[in-house]
Amino acid sequence: MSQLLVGQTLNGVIVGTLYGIIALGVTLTFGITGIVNFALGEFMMIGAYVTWYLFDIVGLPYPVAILPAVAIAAGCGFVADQLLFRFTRNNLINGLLVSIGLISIVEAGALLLWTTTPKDMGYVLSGAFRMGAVSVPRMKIVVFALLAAVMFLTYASLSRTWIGRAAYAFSQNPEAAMLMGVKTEILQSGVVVYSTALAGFGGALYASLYSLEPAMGGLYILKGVEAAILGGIGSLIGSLAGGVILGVTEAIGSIYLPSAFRDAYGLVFVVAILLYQPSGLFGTER
Amino acid sequence: MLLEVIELTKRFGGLTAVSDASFSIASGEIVGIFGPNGSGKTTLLNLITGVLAPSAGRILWKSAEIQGLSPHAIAAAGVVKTFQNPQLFLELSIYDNVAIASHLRLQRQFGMRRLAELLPWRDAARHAEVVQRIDNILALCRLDGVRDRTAASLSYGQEKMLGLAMAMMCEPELLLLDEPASGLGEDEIRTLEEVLRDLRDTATTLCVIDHKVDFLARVADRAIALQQGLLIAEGAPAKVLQHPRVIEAYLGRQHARA
Amino acid sequence: MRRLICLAILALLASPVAAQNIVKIGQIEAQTGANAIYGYMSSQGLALAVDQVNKAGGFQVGGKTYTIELIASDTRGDPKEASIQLKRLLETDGVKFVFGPFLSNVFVTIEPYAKQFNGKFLLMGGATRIHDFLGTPDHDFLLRSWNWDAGPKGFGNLMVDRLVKETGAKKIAMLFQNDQGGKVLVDIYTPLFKQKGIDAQLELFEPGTKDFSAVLAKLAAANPDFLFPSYSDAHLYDIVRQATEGNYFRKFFLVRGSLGPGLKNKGEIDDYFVYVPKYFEEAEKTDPKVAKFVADYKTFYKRDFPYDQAPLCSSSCYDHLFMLIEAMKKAGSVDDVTKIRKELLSMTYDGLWKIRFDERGEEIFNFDIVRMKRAGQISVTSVDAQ
Amino acid sequence: MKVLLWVPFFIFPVLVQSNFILTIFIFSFILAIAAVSFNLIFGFTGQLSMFHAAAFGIAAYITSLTVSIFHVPFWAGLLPAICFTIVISLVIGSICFKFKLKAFYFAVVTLAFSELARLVILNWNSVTNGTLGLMVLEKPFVWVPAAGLVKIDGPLSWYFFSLAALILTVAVCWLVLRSWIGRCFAAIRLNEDLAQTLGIDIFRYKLLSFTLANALAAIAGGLYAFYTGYIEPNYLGINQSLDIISMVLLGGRSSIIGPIAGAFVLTGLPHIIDLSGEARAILYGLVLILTILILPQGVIGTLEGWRRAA
Repeated sequence: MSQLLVGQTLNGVIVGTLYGIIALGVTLTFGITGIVNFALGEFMMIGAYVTWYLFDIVGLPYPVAILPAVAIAAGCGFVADQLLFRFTRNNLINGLLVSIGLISIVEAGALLLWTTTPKDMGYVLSGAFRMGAVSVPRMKIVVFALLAAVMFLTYASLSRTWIGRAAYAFSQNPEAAMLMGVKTEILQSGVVVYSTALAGFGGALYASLYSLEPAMGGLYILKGVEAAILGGIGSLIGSLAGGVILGVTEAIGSIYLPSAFRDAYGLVFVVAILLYQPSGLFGTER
Repeated sequence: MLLEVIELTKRFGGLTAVSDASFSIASGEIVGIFGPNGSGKTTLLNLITGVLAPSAGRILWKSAEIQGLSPHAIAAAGVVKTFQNPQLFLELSIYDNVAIASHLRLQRQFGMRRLAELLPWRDAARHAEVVQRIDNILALCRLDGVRDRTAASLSYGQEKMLGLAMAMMCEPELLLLDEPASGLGEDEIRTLEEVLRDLRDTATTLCVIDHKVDFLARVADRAIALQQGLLIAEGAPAKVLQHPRVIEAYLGRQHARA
Repeated sequence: MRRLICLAILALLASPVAAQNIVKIGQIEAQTGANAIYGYMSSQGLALAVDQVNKAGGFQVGGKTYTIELIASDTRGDPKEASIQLKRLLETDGVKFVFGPFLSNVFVTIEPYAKQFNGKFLLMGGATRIHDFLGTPDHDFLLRSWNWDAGPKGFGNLMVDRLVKETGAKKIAMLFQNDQGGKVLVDIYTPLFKQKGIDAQLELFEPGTKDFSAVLAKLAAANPDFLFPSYSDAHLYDIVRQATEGNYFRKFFLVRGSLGPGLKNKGEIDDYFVYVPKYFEEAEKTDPKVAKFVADYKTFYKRDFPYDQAPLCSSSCYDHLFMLIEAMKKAGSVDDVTKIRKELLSMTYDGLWKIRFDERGEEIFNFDIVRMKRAGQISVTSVDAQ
Repeated sequence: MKVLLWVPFFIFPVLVQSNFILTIFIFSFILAIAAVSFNLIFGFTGQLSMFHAAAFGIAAYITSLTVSIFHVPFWAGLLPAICFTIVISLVIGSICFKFKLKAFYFAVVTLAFSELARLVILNWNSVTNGTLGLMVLEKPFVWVPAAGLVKIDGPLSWYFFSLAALILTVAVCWLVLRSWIGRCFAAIRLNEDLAQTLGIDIFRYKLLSFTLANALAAIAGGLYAFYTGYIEPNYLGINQSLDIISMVLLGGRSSIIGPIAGAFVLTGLPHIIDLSGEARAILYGLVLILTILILPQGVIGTLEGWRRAA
């Protein structure tokens, strides 16, 4: 039983980082543009399908296939930002509803292109590491490493570079930041696009683990948002931590309790945290 | 004593905004609290009206403790404040702003009988005397001209007057005014003084916070001087203004210039 | 509001009056939404068939040539939509033949209304719950276009039988998505396993779940002989991969799934025991009709032929149209539904499938059981259900 | 004046005998009840509640189950449903508002609670038959002055029954919103801090708004279950919530009757103009986005705006 526990905790951590990358996008977008971009899941879906297409149909090697996937996701992100999100800055409810509209459009587009039939990408790397009864699929470890790296880089660049400090300053106090000469429009668009790129990257990795269907984005964004709230919206480390906690909660929860309620375990946790500390685990009082 | 503030202290992290301030306000008087910016005046009001919770000390309203009560409860008890930069219901008309403020009055007057308003054949806007009162207040505050414009369209001075009008509509026993004169033009200040006089005539106790000394000197019966949240002098305005620590702390520069 | 009313009235007037030699075929299937797989595929098969009939210049009945007008509506699996659409089909458009639904929730919602039109139209649906209404009074309009796992004649019984005989399985782990299809399978197979003395443990998961390792590990802890996972490839690919990669299971027992996931992980699989209505990968090589169908599908939809659940619904729905036309010819009428029904029940149609209906209107067709052993050696047993 | 707006609805069924069109209207009426009531908490109090579909669905289940288990008339089933909805709304509302959850956080927590409710109903197989749902074959009876006890069955009776329920709902909302309660809702929507200093108990009035909205949604749920003749866990699903929100936005969140228009458009349009599933989803998305970006006050809201301006 203990080995089962260890194995699934590890697994939960890995799954959690995948939630975390979306959560990171959610947190960044919220911090800078004041809206929760529920359509992030769709950009993840785009990234995933593009990767699948380039890898399975075109036959590019996986690492090569990832880059255009991210680029395309980011491109769509840019278009969406210029056409839609530009007009919903700092209007949480409108932003929420616009992204819901966008979800319905993108998902329908995916249906037209790829149908409901699931696409399961050829295995990039199969098999698993085994230590006793504990076994972790190789690809999952790779995905974990890549995600962790990207999140760390994001964190580092946001805390070190000028743009990062500008973004932080802005999220703390827009007026002051603008006085300091932060170009609001560019900064906001930049962050929206970057978060969609992150989602696209998440999607590209997702495609190497799971089968794809047009609805995947809608199902995934909820987890991302839950994770972001758990960790505390506005906190970069929090989004990773939140994702991991969510992943582990679900894994452990569905071992000791009926897995039919798996999605509930995360939610209960989120509610508990919100009531106990509204700013989330790592969030700053807002 | 209407209101007693006893060793009231408020700390924000390291900084102490109000450090055991003690004073009291008697019914019917106009008390002026003054001090330089950042001397904890606004914090003091927020503590009294329950917007902030004190770190230490007690607040007695009619000798009953009210610290820790929620703002609406304190307002219902009869302590209402205005905002330094006016808070309004921007989308609504001037009239509706004040109408919303009639909430407490109706609550006191009718209590649960307000449910009768829900009856279809009863006209909701039937409280003739309330409507009358609203119009009086608007007239008094020189807002009757713009009765039906939206609050968003007002000038800063008018906004402040509307804020005051709404506070008046609550018919408080103690009205706390946060820098009512700041940003007002000369004649607007004169209007303000008229309004304050009217209020005192309707037996409303006033506590005016301001750094405009001359204004306070004109309206206040009694003055309290704060510095860094510390109460440094109390008494008749003229006396307090002469108080050495006040001069040193607050009027020093002006004297030097004079 | 008035504008809306006008719109509605306009729509009412605009709706076409039954034209002379057009046969209207209605379809109510979920083409989008969470439970759309079956509905989506069957609507594709039907659309393809209709296109072919009309391209061929229609069909002859009683000296007249008829073409087909297909009115396909998307229920999204929402009972509300379906009940509106069926009313429109039957009352406004005067449709006499309705294909679908595959979803039980949709069917039970429209059933009370539909039975008022008993004898005025035919409904050819795949929903499991249709089975309960077949042969009951005022349900002559029902035909169940998909045979069912339960009951002595059902293939469920037969599958479990073979499982026990061929593998001697004693203990089985069931893992289903918590949706209609999953619930149906649970209700059917739990008692079946009990009869056969197989001890079955059950776990459900929310549709949309992608990572199963936790629940798989949990199930594997009691080390059962077989895993009986889901029914839809949307989950099968993930479950089979994770089960084998994590070394939780190497033996699988499936109904309504496809061979795809098994083949993809064949290196890691000892036994993959699956009910496949028709083993298309093979049939395409041996049976010219199937080959033609696959080719036509590819050209019509300009996309590759999906070898998962697609064949099951698209091809059977494709057949049903031609079978219906045949029945019309035999009956010498395109609107006498009682006659046409009698013909349908008495005939055996030999298309992509060998189809016949039993006296209650339950469809019976032959199916294959495919068994893949270690290293992907595949053995196919064709079962003649006729 | 506004009353005249309803007249066409009473003449309409006489003009149109089509069962198909009437069905669209009946569903629109029932969903409009849910939308109008949702607008109390969303449009007028400014709190985005995601619990609305849950209240709708829970009531649908309780009503149907009570009726089918205890063999009591529809009304005896609807009453406990409404009561339970009120209780659960008070509990959830108290939790959310005591902890001062605002905007997004309120939405998320209410969403969490509604998901929990859905999962319970989904997995409580012995009672709810899980995802396969239950058929509801009983019909409500209504006492009508001239005709006595009338069985609500068939399109016409359902048409007037649901229309009556809708008018009742609108009347309740109108009476509440024109009273001091409506002023308190507006105060909370526009400026909570100010509302408090003016002596408005925002906790109490938020709770009132949330509970009242859900209670009215419960009525919609009961009607919906009995008209559709079927209940399933999807009634509590997030998509149901989103549909209701879209109806409100489309019609106008600043108007009482606006959501009715929204309900009609979203229920009727897909059947009036034929579209493939995908095309409809795209259209739905576009409509939603364009309303928010171009008509933030919604169709009716904008019209009313013009009337006021004129």
